[in-house]
Amino acid sequence: MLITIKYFGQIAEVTQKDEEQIEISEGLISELLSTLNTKYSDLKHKDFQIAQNQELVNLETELTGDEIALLPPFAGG
Amino acid sequence: MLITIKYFGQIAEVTQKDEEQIEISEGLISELLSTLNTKYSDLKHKDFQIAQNQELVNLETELTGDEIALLPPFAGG
Amino acid sequence: MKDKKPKNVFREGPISSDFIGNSIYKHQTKTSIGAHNIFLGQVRADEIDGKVVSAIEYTAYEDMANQKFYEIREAAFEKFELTCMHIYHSLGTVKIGEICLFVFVSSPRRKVVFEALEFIVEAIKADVPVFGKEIFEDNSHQWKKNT
Amino acid sequence: MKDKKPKNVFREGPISSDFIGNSIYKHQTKTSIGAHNIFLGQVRADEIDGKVVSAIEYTAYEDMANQKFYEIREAAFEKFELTCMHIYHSLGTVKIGEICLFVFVSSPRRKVVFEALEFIVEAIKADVPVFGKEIFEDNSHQWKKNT
Repeated sequence: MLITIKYFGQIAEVTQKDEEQIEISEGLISELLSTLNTKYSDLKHKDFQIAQNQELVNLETELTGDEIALLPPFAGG
Repeated sequence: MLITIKYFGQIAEVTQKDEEQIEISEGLISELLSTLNTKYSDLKHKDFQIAQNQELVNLETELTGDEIALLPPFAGG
Repeated sequence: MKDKKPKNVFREGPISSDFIGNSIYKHQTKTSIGAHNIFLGQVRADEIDGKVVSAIEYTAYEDMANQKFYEIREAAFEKFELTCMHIYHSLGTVKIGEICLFVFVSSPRRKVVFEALEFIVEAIKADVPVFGKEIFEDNSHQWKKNT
Repeated sequence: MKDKKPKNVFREGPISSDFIGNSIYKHQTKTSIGAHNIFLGQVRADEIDGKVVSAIEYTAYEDMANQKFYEIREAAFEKFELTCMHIYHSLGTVKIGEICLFVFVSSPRRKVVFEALEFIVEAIKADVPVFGKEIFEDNSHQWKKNT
Protein backbone atom coordinates (compact mmCIF):
# COMPACT_ATOMS: atom_id res chain seq x y z
CA MET A 1 0.00 0.00 0.00
CA LEU A 2 0.96 3.63 -0.52
CA ILE A 3 1.75 5.44 2.74
CA THR A 4 2.28 9.17 3.23
CA ILE A 5 5.10 9.95 5.65
CA LYS A 6 5.70 13.37 7.18
CA TYR A 7 8.99 14.53 8.65
CA PHE A 8 9.43 17.35 11.15
CA GLY A 9 12.21 19.41 12.70
CA GLN A 10 15.57 17.70 12.88
CA ILE A 11 14.12 14.56 11.26
CA ALA A 12 13.31 16.62 8.15
CA GLU A 13 16.94 17.78 8.22
CA VAL A 14 18.01 14.13 7.91
CA THR A 15 15.52 13.18 5.20
CA GLN A 16 15.95 16.51 3.38
CA LYS A 17 12.20 16.59 2.78
CA ASP A 18 9.00 17.31 4.69
CA GLU A 19 6.88 14.59 3.20
CA GLU A 20 6.97 11.62 0.83
CA GLN A 21 4.94 8.64 -0.27
CA ILE A 22 6.32 5.12 0.09
CA GLU A 23 4.95 1.88 -1.34
CA ILE A 24 5.15 -0.82 1.33
CA SER A 25 3.47 -4.18 1.97
CA GLU A 26 1.17 -4.60 4.95
CA GLY A 27 2.89 -5.23 8.28
CA LEU A 28 4.07 -3.48 11.44
CA ILE A 29 5.42 -0.03 12.14
CA SER A 30 8.78 -1.69 12.83
CA GLU A 31 8.96 -2.87 9.20
CA LEU A 32 8.31 0.62 7.89
CA LEU A 33 11.02 1.89 10.22
CA SER A 34 13.52 -0.64 8.86
CA THR A 35 12.81 0.60 5.35
CA LEU A 36 13.34 4.21 6.45
CA ASN A 37 16.53 3.39 8.35
CA THR A 38 17.93 1.81 5.21
CA LYS A 39 16.97 4.81 3.12
CA TYR A 40 18.20 7.44 5.65
CA SER A 41 21.15 6.01 7.55
CA ASP A 42 21.40 8.99 9.95
CA LEU A 43 17.87 8.34 11.24
CA LYS A 44 19.08 5.77 13.77
CA HIS A 45 21.06 8.47 15.61
CA LYS A 46 17.96 10.57 16.06
CA ASP A 47 15.41 10.62 18.85
CA PHE A 48 11.83 10.53 17.59
CA GLN A 49 8.34 9.15 18.14
CA ILE A 50 6.02 7.83 15.43
CA ALA A 51 2.41 8.87 14.93
CA GLN A 52 -0.08 7.03 12.75
CA ASN A 53 -3.32 8.81 12.02
CA GLN A 54 -2.17 11.52 14.50
CA GLU A 55 -1.84 9.11 17.42
CA LEU A 56 1.50 7.96 18.86
CA VAL A 57 2.14 4.29 18.11
CA ASN A 58 4.85 1.78 18.97
CA LEU A 59 6.87 -0.61 16.85
CA GLU A 60 4.37 -3.47 17.26
CA THR A 61 1.44 -1.45 15.94
CA GLU A 62 -0.06 -2.65 12.65
CA LEU A 63 0.29 -0.31 9.68
CA THR A 64 -3.15 0.88 8.65
CA GLY A 65 -2.28 2.93 5.60
CA ASP A 66 -3.09 6.19 7.40
CA GLU A 67 -0.68 9.09 7.48
CA ILE A 68 2.58 8.40 9.34
CA ALA A 69 4.66 11.15 10.98
CA LEU A 70 8.15 11.04 12.48
CA LEU A 71 8.16 13.45 15.43
CA PRO A 72 11.36 14.67 17.13
CA PRO A 73 11.22 15.84 20.78
CA PHE A 74 8.44 18.32 21.46
CA ALA A 75 9.39 21.91 22.22
CA GLY A 76 6.10 23.77 22.53
CA GLY A 77 5.72 26.81 24.76
CA MET B 1 -1.03 57.85 77.61
CA LEU B 2 -2.77 59.10 74.48
CA ILE B 3 -3.41 56.36 71.92
CA THR B 4 -4.60 56.79 68.35
CA ILE B 5 -7.13 54.14 67.30
CA LYS B 6 -8.16 53.50 63.71
CA TYR B 7 -11.36 51.77 62.67
CA PHE B 8 -11.98 50.08 59.32
CA GLY B 9 -14.86 48.62 57.33
CA GLN B 10 -17.75 47.32 59.38
CA ILE B 11 -15.98 48.33 62.61
CA ALA B 12 -16.04 51.95 61.48
CA GLU B 13 -19.77 51.49 60.88
CA VAL B 14 -20.15 50.59 64.57
CA THR B 15 -17.95 53.40 65.91
CA GLN B 16 -19.27 55.92 63.37
CA LYS B 17 -15.76 57.25 62.93
CA ASP B 18 -12.50 56.25 61.20
CA GLU B 19 -10.13 57.36 63.91
CA GLU B 20 -9.98 58.78 67.42
CA GLN B 21 -7.57 59.42 70.26
CA ILE B 22 -8.16 57.88 73.68
CA GLU B 23 -6.41 58.63 76.96
CA ILE B 24 -5.67 55.36 78.73
CA SER B 25 -3.31 54.21 81.49
CA GLU B 26 -0.55 51.70 80.68
CA GLY B 27 -1.66 48.08 80.52
CA LEU B 28 -2.65 45.31 78.13
CA ILE B 29 -4.56 45.33 74.84
CA SER B 30 -7.38 43.57 76.72
CA GLU B 31 -7.84 46.63 78.91
CA LEU B 32 -8.09 48.93 75.92
CA LEU B 33 -10.62 46.53 74.43
CA SER B 34 -12.76 46.66 77.59
CA THR B 35 -12.81 50.43 77.34
CA LEU B 36 -13.87 50.27 73.69
CA ASN B 37 -16.53 47.61 74.37
CA THR B 38 -18.05 49.89 76.98
CA LYS B 39 -17.98 52.85 74.63
CA TYR B 40 -19.33 50.93 71.59
CA SER B 41 -21.63 48.18 72.79
CA ASP B 42 -22.11 46.65 69.32
CA LEU B 43 -18.39 45.95 69.04
CA LYS B 44 -18.72 42.65 70.86
CA HIS B 45 -20.90 41.22 68.07
CA LYS B 46 -18.23 41.96 65.50
CA ASP B 47 -15.35 39.84 64.27
CA PHE B 48 -12.03 41.72 64.22
CA GLN B 49 -8.31 41.52 64.86
CA ILE B 50 -6.20 44.16 66.56
CA ALA B 51 -2.97 45.62 65.18
CA GLN B 52 -0.50 47.68 67.22
CA ASN B 53 2.19 49.47 65.28
CA GLN B 54 0.90 47.64 62.16
CA GLU B 55 1.47 44.17 63.60
CA LEU B 56 -1.32 41.86 64.75
CA VAL B 57 -1.34 41.45 68.52
CA ASN B 58 -3.35 39.45 71.04
CA LEU B 59 -5.14 40.41 74.22
CA GLU B 60 -2.11 39.76 76.42
CA THR B 61 0.14 42.12 74.48
CA GLU B 62 1.35 45.19 76.37
CA LEU B 63 0.11 48.55 75.11
CA THR B 64 3.08 50.53 73.76
CA GLY B 65 1.39 53.77 72.86
CA ASP B 66 1.81 53.10 69.14
CA GLU B 67 -1.09 53.32 66.73
CA ILE B 68 -3.85 50.75 67.31
CA ALA B 69 -6.16 49.52 64.55
CA LEU B 70 -9.30 47.39 64.70
CA LEU B 71 -9.37 45.25 61.57
CA PRO B 72 -12.46 43.35 60.41
CA PRO B 73 -12.03 40.23 58.20
CA PHE B 74 -9.71 40.79 55.24
CA ALA B 75 -11.22 40.85 51.78
CA GLY B 76 -8.34 41.68 49.44
CA GLY B 77 -8.25 40.45 45.86
CA MET C 1 14.76 43.82 41.23
CA LYS C 2 14.23 44.04 45.00
CA ASP C 3 12.89 47.26 46.40
CA LYS C 4 14.44 48.60 49.53
CA LYS C 5 11.24 49.87 51.10
CA PRO C 6 7.47 49.40 50.70
CA LYS C 7 6.07 51.09 47.63
CA ASN C 8 2.42 51.87 47.15
CA VAL C 9 0.61 48.84 45.74
CA PHE C 10 -2.76 50.60 45.60
CA ARG C 11 -4.40 52.16 42.57
CA GLU C 12 -7.57 54.25 42.68
CA GLY C 13 -10.39 52.39 40.89
CA PRO C 14 -10.20 49.33 38.63
CA ILE C 15 -7.02 48.05 36.97
CA SER C 16 -7.45 48.35 33.20
CA SER C 17 -6.60 45.71 30.62
CA ASP C 18 -4.43 48.34 28.89
CA PHE C 19 -2.37 48.74 32.04
CA ILE C 20 -1.90 44.97 32.19
CA GLY C 21 -1.03 44.70 28.49
CA ASN C 22 1.49 47.52 28.86
CA SER C 23 3.04 45.86 31.89
CA ILE C 24 3.52 42.67 29.82
CA TYR C 25 5.02 44.74 27.00
CA LYS C 26 7.62 46.29 29.32
CA HIS C 27 8.94 42.82 30.16
CA GLN C 28 9.89 42.03 26.58
CA THR C 29 13.29 43.66 27.07
CA LYS C 30 14.11 41.19 29.85
CA THR C 31 15.46 38.32 27.79
CA SER C 32 16.39 36.07 30.71
CA ILE C 33 12.66 35.53 31.34
CA GLY C 34 11.12 32.33 29.98
CA ALA C 35 7.80 32.26 31.81
CA HIS C 36 5.30 34.78 33.14
CA ASN C 37 2.33 33.96 35.33
CA ILE C 38 -0.41 36.50 35.96
CA PHE C 39 -3.28 36.38 38.43
CA LEU C 40 -6.24 38.73 38.02
CA GLY C 41 -9.00 39.12 40.56
CA GLN C 42 -12.26 40.25 38.94
CA VAL C 43 -15.38 41.45 40.79
CA ARG C 44 -18.16 38.86 40.51
CA ALA C 45 -21.90 39.59 40.23
CA ASP C 46 -22.66 37.25 43.13
CA GLU C 47 -26.28 36.69 44.04
CA ILE C 48 -26.83 36.70 47.80
CA ASP C 49 -30.34 36.17 49.19
CA GLY C 50 -31.87 37.28 45.92
CA LYS C 51 -29.80 40.46 45.63
CA VAL C 52 -27.04 40.88 43.05
CA VAL C 53 -23.68 42.53 43.75
CA SER C 54 -23.02 45.47 41.43
CA ALA C 55 -19.64 46.69 42.76
CA ILE C 56 -17.14 46.38 45.61
CA GLU C 57 -15.83 49.43 47.44
CA TYR C 58 -12.32 48.71 48.68
CA THR C 59 -10.68 50.40 51.63
CA ALA C 60 -7.46 49.45 53.39
CA TYR C 61 -5.27 50.15 56.36
CA GLU C 62 -2.86 51.47 53.76
CA ASP C 63 0.40 51.74 55.68
CA MET C 64 0.09 48.28 57.18
CA ALA C 65 -1.15 46.84 53.87
CA ASN C 66 1.82 48.20 51.94
CA GLN C 67 4.13 46.85 54.63
CA LYS C 68 2.47 43.41 54.31
CA PHE C 69 2.72 43.52 50.50
CA TYR C 70 6.40 44.32 50.95
CA GLU C 71 6.92 41.39 53.32
CA ILE C 72 5.12 39.05 50.92
CA ARG C 73 7.33 40.32 48.10
CA GLU C 74 10.51 39.78 50.13
CA ALA C 75 9.40 36.30 51.18
CA ALA C 76 8.62 35.35 47.57
CA PHE C 77 12.01 36.54 46.31
CA GLU C 78 13.60 34.58 49.15
CA LYS C 79 11.72 31.33 48.39
CA PHE C 80 11.61 31.40 44.58
CA GLU C 81 14.06 32.24 41.81
CA LEU C 82 12.10 35.14 40.36
CA THR C 83 13.27 37.74 37.85
CA CYS C 84 10.51 40.17 38.76
CA MET C 85 7.24 40.53 40.61
CA HIS C 86 4.53 43.19 40.54
CA ILE C 87 1.42 43.57 42.66
CA TYR C 88 -1.37 46.12 42.17
CA HIS C 89 -4.60 46.32 44.18
CA SER C 90 -7.56 48.65 43.70
CA LEU C 91 -8.99 51.06 46.25
CA GLY C 92 -12.40 52.69 45.90
CA THR C 93 -15.17 51.42 43.67
CA VAL C 94 -14.61 48.48 41.33
CA LYS C 95 -17.67 47.40 39.35
CA ILE C 96 -18.56 43.83 38.45
CA GLY C 97 -16.42 42.54 35.58
CA GLU C 98 -13.61 44.95 36.47
CA ILE C 99 -10.23 43.92 37.83
CA CYS C 100 -9.24 44.66 41.43
CA LEU C 101 -6.02 42.63 41.83
CA PHE C 102 -3.12 42.14 39.40
CA VAL C 103 -0.19 39.93 40.42
CA PHE C 104 2.57 39.35 37.88
CA VAL C 105 5.60 37.06 38.38
CA SER C 106 8.36 36.22 35.92
CA SER C 107 11.21 33.72 36.01
CA PRO C 108 13.59 31.96 33.66
CA ARG C 109 11.59 28.71 34.17
CA ARG C 110 7.95 27.82 34.43
CA LYS C 111 7.75 25.58 37.53
CA VAL C 112 8.84 28.49 39.67
CA VAL C 113 6.17 30.92 38.49
CA PHE C 114 3.28 28.57 39.25
CA GLU C 115 4.43 28.01 42.84
CA ALA C 116 5.35 31.64 43.41
CA LEU C 117 2.09 33.09 42.09
CA GLU C 118 -0.10 30.86 44.23
CA PHE C 119 2.03 31.60 47.30
CA ILE C 120 1.72 35.34 46.73
CA VAL C 121 -2.03 35.38 46.03
CA GLU C 122 -2.82 33.22 49.07
CA ALA C 123 -0.65 35.45 51.27
CA ILE C 124 -2.40 38.58 49.97
CA LYS C 125 -5.83 37.08 50.73
CA ALA C 126 -4.77 36.02 54.24
CA ASP C 127 -2.44 38.74 55.49
CA VAL C 128 -3.21 42.11 53.93
CA PRO C 129 -5.71 44.43 55.68
CA VAL C 130 -7.96 45.28 52.74
CA PHE C 131 -11.73 45.56 53.27
CA GLY C 132 -14.45 45.11 50.70
CA LYS C 133 -17.98 46.47 50.86
CA GLU C 134 -20.19 44.57 48.43
CA ILE C 135 -22.75 46.99 47.04
CA PHE C 136 -26.02 45.49 45.82
CA GLU C 137 -28.12 46.83 42.98
CA ASP C 138 -30.60 48.27 45.53
CA ASN C 139 -27.70 50.16 47.22
CA SER C 140 -27.77 48.00 50.34
CA HIS C 141 -24.45 46.39 51.21
CA GLN C 142 -22.65 43.61 53.03
CA TRP C 143 -18.99 43.13 53.97
CA LYS C 144 -16.92 40.71 51.94
CA LYS C 145 -14.78 38.15 53.74
CA ASN C 146 -12.02 36.05 52.18
CA THR C 147 -12.29 32.28 52.44
CA MET D 1 -17.99 27.58 26.30
CA LYS D 2 -16.92 24.18 24.92
CA ASP D 3 -16.01 23.96 21.27
CA LYS D 4 -17.32 21.05 19.30
CA LYS D 5 -14.21 20.52 17.18
CA PRO D 6 -10.55 21.53 17.18
CA LYS D 7 -9.96 25.14 16.29
CA ASN D 8 -6.66 26.51 15.15
CA VAL D 9 -4.52 27.41 18.17
CA PHE D 10 -1.61 28.65 16.06
CA ARG D 11 -0.77 32.26 15.23
CA GLU D 12 1.92 33.33 12.77
CA GLY D 13 4.76 35.07 14.64
CA PRO D 14 4.84 36.36 18.23
CA ILE D 15 1.76 36.98 20.38
CA SER D 16 1.56 40.71 21.13
CA SER D 17 0.89 42.30 24.52
CA ASP D 18 -1.99 44.19 22.84
CA PHE D 19 -3.61 40.91 21.84
CA ILE D 20 -3.31 39.69 25.44
CA GLY D 21 -4.64 42.96 26.89
CA ASN D 22 -7.57 42.84 24.50
CA SER D 23 -8.31 39.25 25.40
CA ILE D 24 -8.45 40.27 29.09
CA TYR D 25 -10.73 43.18 28.18
CA LYS D 26 -13.21 40.89 26.41
CA HIS D 27 -13.70 38.93 29.64
CA GLN D 28 -15.00 41.91 31.57
CA THR D 29 -18.55 41.22 30.39
CA LYS D 30 -18.45 37.78 32.03
CA THR D 31 -19.49 38.71 35.52
CA SER D 32 -19.53 35.19 36.93
CA ILE D 33 -15.72 35.18 36.70
CA GLY D 34 -13.80 35.92 39.92
CA ALA D 35 -10.30 34.82 38.96
CA HIS D 36 -8.17 34.71 35.82
CA ASN D 37 -4.81 33.01 35.52
CA ILE D 38 -2.56 33.60 32.54
CA PHE D 39 0.61 31.80 31.51
CA LEU D 40 2.95 33.38 28.98
CA GLY D 41 5.95 31.62 27.47
CA GLN D 42 8.64 34.09 26.39
CA VAL D 43 11.71 33.26 24.28
CA ARG D 44 14.87 33.39 26.39
CA ALA D 45 18.31 34.58 25.23
CA ASP D 46 19.93 31.37 26.48
CA GLU D 47 23.68 31.07 26.20
CA ILE D 48 24.76 27.62 25.01
CA ASP D 49 28.47 26.86 24.58
CA GLY D 50 29.27 30.53 24.27
CA LYS D 51 26.58 31.24 21.66
CA VAL D 52 23.46 33.25 22.43
CA VAL D 53 19.98 32.37 21.15
CA SER D 54 18.41 35.20 19.16
CA ALA D 55 15.10 33.60 18.11
CA ILE D 56 13.16 30.36 17.94
CA GLU D 57 11.56 29.17 14.71
CA TYR D 58 8.48 27.13 15.53
CA THR D 59 6.99 24.44 13.30
CA ALA D 60 4.30 21.91 14.17
CA TYR D 61 2.48 18.87 12.94
CA GLU D 62 -0.49 21.20 12.83
CA ASP D 63 -3.42 18.82 12.47
CA MET D 64 -2.24 16.55 15.26
CA ALA D 65 -1.23 19.53 17.41
CA ASN D 66 -4.66 21.15 17.12
CA GLN D 67 -6.24 17.78 17.94
CA LYS D 68 -4.02 17.51 21.05
CA PHE D 69 -4.82 21.08 22.11
CA TYR D 70 -8.49 20.16 21.75
CA GLU D 71 -8.08 17.04 23.90
CA ILE D 72 -6.22 19.05 26.57
CA ARG D 73 -9.03 21.62 26.51
CA GLU D 74 -11.70 18.96 26.88
CA ALA D 75 -9.79 17.26 29.72
CA ALA D 76 -9.38 20.56 31.54
CA PHE D 77 -13.10 21.41 31.28
CA GLU D 78 -13.84 17.89 32.53
CA LYS D 79 -11.50 18.13 35.54
CA PHE D 80 -11.97 21.77 36.59
CA GLU D 81 -14.91 24.15 36.96
CA LEU D 82 -13.78 26.66 34.35
CA THR D 83 -15.79 29.48 32.81
CA CYS D 84 -13.45 29.80 29.84
CA MET D 85 -10.10 28.77 28.49
CA HIS D 86 -7.99 30.07 25.60
CA ILE D 87 -4.73 28.77 24.17
CA TYR D 88 -2.58 30.45 21.49
CA HIS D 89 0.79 29.23 20.23
CA SER D 90 3.13 30.87 17.75
CA LEU D 91 4.43 29.38 14.53
CA GLY D 92 7.38 30.78 12.58
CA THR D 93 9.97 33.12 14.04
CA VAL D 94 9.66 34.46 17.58
CA LYS D 95 12.55 36.64 18.73
CA ILE D 96 13.98 36.73 22.24
CA GLY D 97 11.73 38.68 24.62
CA GLU D 98 8.67 37.93 22.48
CA ILE D 99 5.79 35.71 23.56
CA CYS D 100 5.22 32.30 21.94
CA LEU D 101 2.55 30.77 24.21
CA PHE D 102 -0.52 32.36 25.83
CA VAL D 103 -2.78 30.25 28.03
CA PHE D 104 -5.73 31.96 29.73
CA VAL D 105 -8.14 30.30 32.19
CA SER D 106 -11.02 31.86 34.10
CA SER D 107 -13.28 30.58 36.85
CA PRO D 108 -15.59 31.85 39.55
CA ARG D 109 -12.93 30.92 42.17
CA ARG D 110 -9.18 31.16 42.40
CA LYS D 111 -8.11 27.67 43.58
CA VAL D 112 -9.42 26.20 40.36
CA VAL D 113 -7.48 28.47 38.03
CA PHE D 114 -4.11 27.68 39.61
CA GLU D 115 -4.59 23.94 39.24
CA ALA D 116 -6.11 24.16 35.78
CA LEU D 117 -3.42 26.43 34.33
CA GLU D 118 -0.55 24.24 35.49
CA PHE D 119 -2.32 21.12 34.21
CA ILE D 120 -2.83 22.71 30.78
CA VAL D 121 0.70 24.11 30.41
CA GLU D 122 2.33 20.82 31.44
CA ALA D 123 0.12 18.90 29.00
CA ILE D 124 1.02 21.30 26.17
CA LYS D 125 4.73 20.85 26.86
CA ALA D 126 4.42 17.05 26.99
CA ASP D 127 1.82 16.11 24.39
CA VAL D 128 1.68 18.64 21.56
CA PRO D 129 3.91 18.09 18.48
CA VAL D 130 5.51 21.53 18.21
CA PHE D 131 9.17 21.84 17.26
CA GLY D 132 11.55 24.69 18.02
CA LYS D 133 14.73 25.57 16.17
CA GLU D 134 16.89 27.80 18.37
CA ILE D 135 18.69 30.25 16.11
CA PHE D 136 21.98 31.64 17.42
CA GLU D 137 23.33 35.09 16.67
CA ASP D 138 25.83 33.54 14.20
CA ASN D 139 22.90 31.88 12.35
CA SER D 140 23.85 28.39 13.45
CA HIS D 141 21.06 26.49 15.21
CA GLN D 142 20.11 23.68 17.55
CA TRP D 143 16.82 21.97 18.26
CA LYS D 144 14.97 22.83 21.46
CA LYS D 145 13.66 20.04 23.66
CA ASN D 146 11.16 20.41 26.49
CA THR D 147 12.21 19.25 29.93
